[in-house]
Amino acid sequence: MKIRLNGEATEIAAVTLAAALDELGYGEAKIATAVNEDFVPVSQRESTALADGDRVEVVAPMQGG
Amino acid sequence: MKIRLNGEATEIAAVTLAAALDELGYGEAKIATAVNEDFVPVSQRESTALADGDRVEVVAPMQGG
Amino acid sequence: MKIRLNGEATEIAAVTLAAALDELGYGEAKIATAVNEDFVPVSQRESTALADGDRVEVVAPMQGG
Amino acid sequence: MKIRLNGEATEIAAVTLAAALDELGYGEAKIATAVNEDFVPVSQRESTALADGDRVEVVAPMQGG
Amino acid sequence: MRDFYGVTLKTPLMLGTAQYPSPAIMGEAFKASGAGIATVSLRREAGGERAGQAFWELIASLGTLVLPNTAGCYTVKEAITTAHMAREVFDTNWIKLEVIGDADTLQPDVYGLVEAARILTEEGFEVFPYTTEDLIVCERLVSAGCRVLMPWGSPIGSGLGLNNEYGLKTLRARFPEIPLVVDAGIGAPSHAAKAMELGFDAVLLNTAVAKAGDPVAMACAFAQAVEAGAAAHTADLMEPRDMATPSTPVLGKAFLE
Amino acid sequence: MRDFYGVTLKTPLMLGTAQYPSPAIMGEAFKASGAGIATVSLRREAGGERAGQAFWELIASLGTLVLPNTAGCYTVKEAITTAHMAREVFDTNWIKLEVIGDADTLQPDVYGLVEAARILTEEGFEVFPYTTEDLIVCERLVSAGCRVLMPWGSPIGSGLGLNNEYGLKTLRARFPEIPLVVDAGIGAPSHAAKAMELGFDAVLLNTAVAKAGDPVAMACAFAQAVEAGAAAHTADLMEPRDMATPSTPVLGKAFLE
Amino acid sequence: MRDFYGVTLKTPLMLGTAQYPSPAIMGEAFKASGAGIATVSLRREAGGERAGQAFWELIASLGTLVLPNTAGCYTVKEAITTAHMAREVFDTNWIKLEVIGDADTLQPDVYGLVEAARILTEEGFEVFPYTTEDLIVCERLVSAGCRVLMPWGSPIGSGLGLNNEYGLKTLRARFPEIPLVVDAGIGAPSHAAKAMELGFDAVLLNTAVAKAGDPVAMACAFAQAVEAGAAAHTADLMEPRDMATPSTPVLGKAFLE
Amino acid sequence: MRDFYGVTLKTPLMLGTAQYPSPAIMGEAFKASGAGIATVSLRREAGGERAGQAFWELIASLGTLVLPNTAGCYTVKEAITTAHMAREVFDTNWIKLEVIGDADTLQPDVYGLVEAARILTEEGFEVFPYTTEDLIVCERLVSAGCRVLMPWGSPIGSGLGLNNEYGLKTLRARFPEIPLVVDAGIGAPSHAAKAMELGFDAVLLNTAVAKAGDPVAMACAFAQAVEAGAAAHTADLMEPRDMATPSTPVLGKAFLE
Repeated sequence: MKIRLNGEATEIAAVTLAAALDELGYGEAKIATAVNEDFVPVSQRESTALADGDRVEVVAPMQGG
Repeated sequence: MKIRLNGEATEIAAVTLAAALDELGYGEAKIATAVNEDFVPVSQRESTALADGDRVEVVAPMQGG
Repeated sequence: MKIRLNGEATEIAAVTLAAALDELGYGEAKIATAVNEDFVPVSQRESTALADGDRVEVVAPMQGG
Repeated sequence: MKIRLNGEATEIAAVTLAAALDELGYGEAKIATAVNEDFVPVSQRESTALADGDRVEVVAPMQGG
Repeated sequence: MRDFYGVTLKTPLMLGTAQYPSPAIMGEAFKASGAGIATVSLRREAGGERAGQAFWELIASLGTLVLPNTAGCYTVKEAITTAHMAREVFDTNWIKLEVIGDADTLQPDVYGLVEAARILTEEGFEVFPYTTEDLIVCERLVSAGCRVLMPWGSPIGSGLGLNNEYGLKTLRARFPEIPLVVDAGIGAPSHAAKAMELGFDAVLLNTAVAKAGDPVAMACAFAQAVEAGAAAHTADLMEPRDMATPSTPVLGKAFLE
Repeated sequence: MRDFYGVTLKTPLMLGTAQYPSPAIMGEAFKASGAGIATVSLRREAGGERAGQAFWELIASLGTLVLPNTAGCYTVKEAITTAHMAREVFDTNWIKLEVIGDADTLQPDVYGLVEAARILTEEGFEVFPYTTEDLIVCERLVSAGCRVLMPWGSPIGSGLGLNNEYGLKTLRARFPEIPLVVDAGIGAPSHAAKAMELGFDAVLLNTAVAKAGDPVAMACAFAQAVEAGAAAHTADLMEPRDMATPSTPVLGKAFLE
Repeated sequence: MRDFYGVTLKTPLMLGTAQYPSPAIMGEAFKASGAGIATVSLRREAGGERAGQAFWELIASLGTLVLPNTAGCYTVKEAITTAHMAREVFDTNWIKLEVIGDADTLQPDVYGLVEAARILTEEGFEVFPYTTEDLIVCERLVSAGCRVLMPWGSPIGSGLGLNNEYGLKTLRARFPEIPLVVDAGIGAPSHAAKAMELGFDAVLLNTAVAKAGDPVAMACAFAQAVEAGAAAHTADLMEPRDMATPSTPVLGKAFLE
Repeated sequence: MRDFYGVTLKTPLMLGTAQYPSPAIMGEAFKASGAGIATVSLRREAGGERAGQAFWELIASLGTLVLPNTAGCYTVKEAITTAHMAREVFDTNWIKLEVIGDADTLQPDVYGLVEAARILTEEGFEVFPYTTEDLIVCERLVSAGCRVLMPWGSPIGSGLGLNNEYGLKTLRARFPEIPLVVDAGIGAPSHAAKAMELGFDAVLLNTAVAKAGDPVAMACAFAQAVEAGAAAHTADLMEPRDMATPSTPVLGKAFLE
């Protein structure tokens, strides 16, 4: 299905957030996730189903002031 | 009945705000009124009945910064 | 003879400051004069002889802060 | 004779600055001296004769900013 | 020139009416300074007292516009009820909205202020909000319908002048269309002139005039200072320079040594 | 009121005549501001040029007092000769004495200044010394016979205002009898008002007016500002307070919540 | 000494991690200055990118406490979601709460800030709010559960220092129990020392260090300055005096003229 | 690094020895702060008193360089005689030359100062002149042979800090080779840090340390502050900006609303 990953249209086969992250190559990366502007903790990635058009955000640590 | 006029316990015979103001000697004074913290315009003083314990505020122009 | 008038080498025939000023076209101009860095008042222009190489300054009113 | 020692009238028997300093109990103190407002170095205390009325200053180290 | 809810000020000076040695001196201060706006307030009055009546007649005689305030109100509710009473008594839609957040500094409660400004605007008032120099607060006030902003210079009655010039400059830059008034904290004509040089539209004063040795003369001094500052802003001030330059052209200087 | 060598100023504004867009604008600036003293200078003139003549007629038409300066003089000798030439040309004993110590900052050479002031005073001049705010220097100038002091606010033409307010305050406190003028560095009416609030007797300006977008309007702005500051000083300014106090008496406030 | 949610700081210096010439220089700046708290952020990462991983390992190697921010969030919703993501990634309840109100000045939106602070506190976060110096706003933040306040000195990245010293002093006086940090706007060690002399508990810096010619040396300079200011506050600074007094006792001075 | 008559300072801190609660505390202040130069003076001593002896032994034990002053001298003659007595007693050619012009402000008499500096230099002294920030005066002092300049920040003992920052900046720009020390008026570490940030080479303090609640801690605070300021000057401070810019790159911000 088609989701928006960090603002970019992206085609994925996976139907859960966890599977999508694997498919997209995040593997063990130190990341946090949100779907449709709501935070999804690690513990809920498995149980979070993705639907066509979902907005998925994946963020990682960066410099900050 | 007993009302609180500008914070002071006051005994009045009048049952409307307009009558109370006459009874209390405000006559033609340049004043504005509130009952129980709500503004009561001139036009409604006649029709505003007072009840025992009502809090009546009567204010007039003063210096201000 | 050769004098320096306001810093410029100048040839004059006159032998007094007063005559020199006439010769140089100052006429009735509103000016003040110095010769060799000393002030020469109007009253002494006639009696002030010029010598070859003298430094003559002629100044007039100007804007100032 | 009578001198002024640091502004105070003082009677001394000594006739040189060096002797006066001994007589006055300065001994080995870490001091500098002036007579009649002129500095007198250690080397000249012996040879500095005092006269009646001389103004002798004796100073020592103190706190300063 | 920016107008105050359709009104063009005669002078950039707004003057308070409190704390003068006497009503007569207050009246003189207004007449002498030509201040075009007088701020006033309300207080409890007893039957037969008529103090308000006397004060009102004095104000009416000044021929100025009247700007009632909600001084001393700590809640939205108090401020709104006070505004309604003021509108009736003073017969004007103008209200200098004060929602005080602290009894010592008398500074605005920017939360209650915005809420009260919105409600009063909806009820047809023309709100002059006494605010801080906070840009975001001022944007909220404008969104709430305010067409005038009155940031403080420093705490009321402190006379400290402009505590945060940078903040005031930012407001001027960000609200080119909105009339801006420095309200509170001004202690000297030089403060008032500075505010106007920054491009402000007016200054509101009280303590610095009323508590001066000679309030009438001080009111005039402030009147001149605000006009001086306003004129200077229009006439385009020179840029300060870190390098000194001569006022007198050196060209043609006589050589005399 | 303190007098300047027997002369009482009409206004506390002294204005320079240099750097204006045109002679006409300069004339307007004087007329509009009512400045009572015009500073002028001297420069070399060629035979038949008559530029000085024209300038002089313009100045004469202003009806102000004329204060010639010794701008650009770096030595006592130059300054004295220039003063003598100025006295003859401008027919006045007044001289604004400048002995410059540095070509960049154009600041006074306080050594040459005091020596020249002494000599000129002995020769019958009435000296207006352009000085720093140094108390000791000013005492020397007074001992040398100066009855006016003109400390700088900041470097000539910088527009930085009053760089050392503390020093200026000290001068006012220490010379209660001597007229004090802030000369140089003032860039805005608020600076000028501040100087007068400190108790100064006048302000001398040039660049801030001549280089303004609208010199005539700016001259008026400064005229108002100095009068405002002077009036405020006389009327006794309030003391700034670190604690805020209400402008509106809280007594009798209605209870509405 | 006031603690930050139970943590006592090793030093009063908090340092940002952005804008350094290189990660290595950033690491050096932390090691050399001994800054005890590092602020960090979050950004989008593509699959396989692992940039965040690398940055994280660098931060972990510093041995400092980590304070994640919500930089760039303009709404309560964004800030809260960002806070949750930060808590998971950085494994801390601490959050430097930024709810930005303006893209130019990057100043706090004090409305969204208080709301977000309340929600996050209820959700178990320990909030470090980036706020203005507004006393009323700070009271709301404390009521919302904040036990640390981080008022700005001046706009982020401006280096202007403490634009409203009076406001900062007021906060210190009114919140004796709450740790106060000047966050944003500090440009020089003298600014940081001043903040600490006012009784603040720490200073948070980034641009002034990262953009210095030598960030490592500058970080050390700030570390010394904040300790100097803190020590001076504790050691009780002398009161400035308007009258000069001799450092050297005049008693017993020799008479030599 | 600029040297002081061939001597390179261990630290940019010079400390006075007057006004401490006790000699022991003074000693501690020096040891703790590492101040490398101690200023001292002379006073009349009676026979058998030996107070000077005791003080001298204390100073000797500090292991600092000693800089005798001519405090309290109002004439060239007094200053010179005092300098000679100091050279003999303290066995050094260094002299902190004070020629005081006013008993209240204790400011330098710049006339006597230059004359005394010239004479003492000819007599082999290495002069540290206590001066104002006047550029021309400082040029005269350098011409007189001074290779160190010590302008005041503000009047001795006032703690007002740097009254004329512009003047001090000018000195730094104009004397790139000459060691510059701010002497007098510094009241807080932030003042000292600022002086060093301007590029000064050292700071001389006394009252701010001796009269602090805890002189030893305050001495350390100043020691840190001057090093912080010096390091910051070397590390190249950021330029203040009138426009705010984000510390956190906005690139890649998650979209969460």
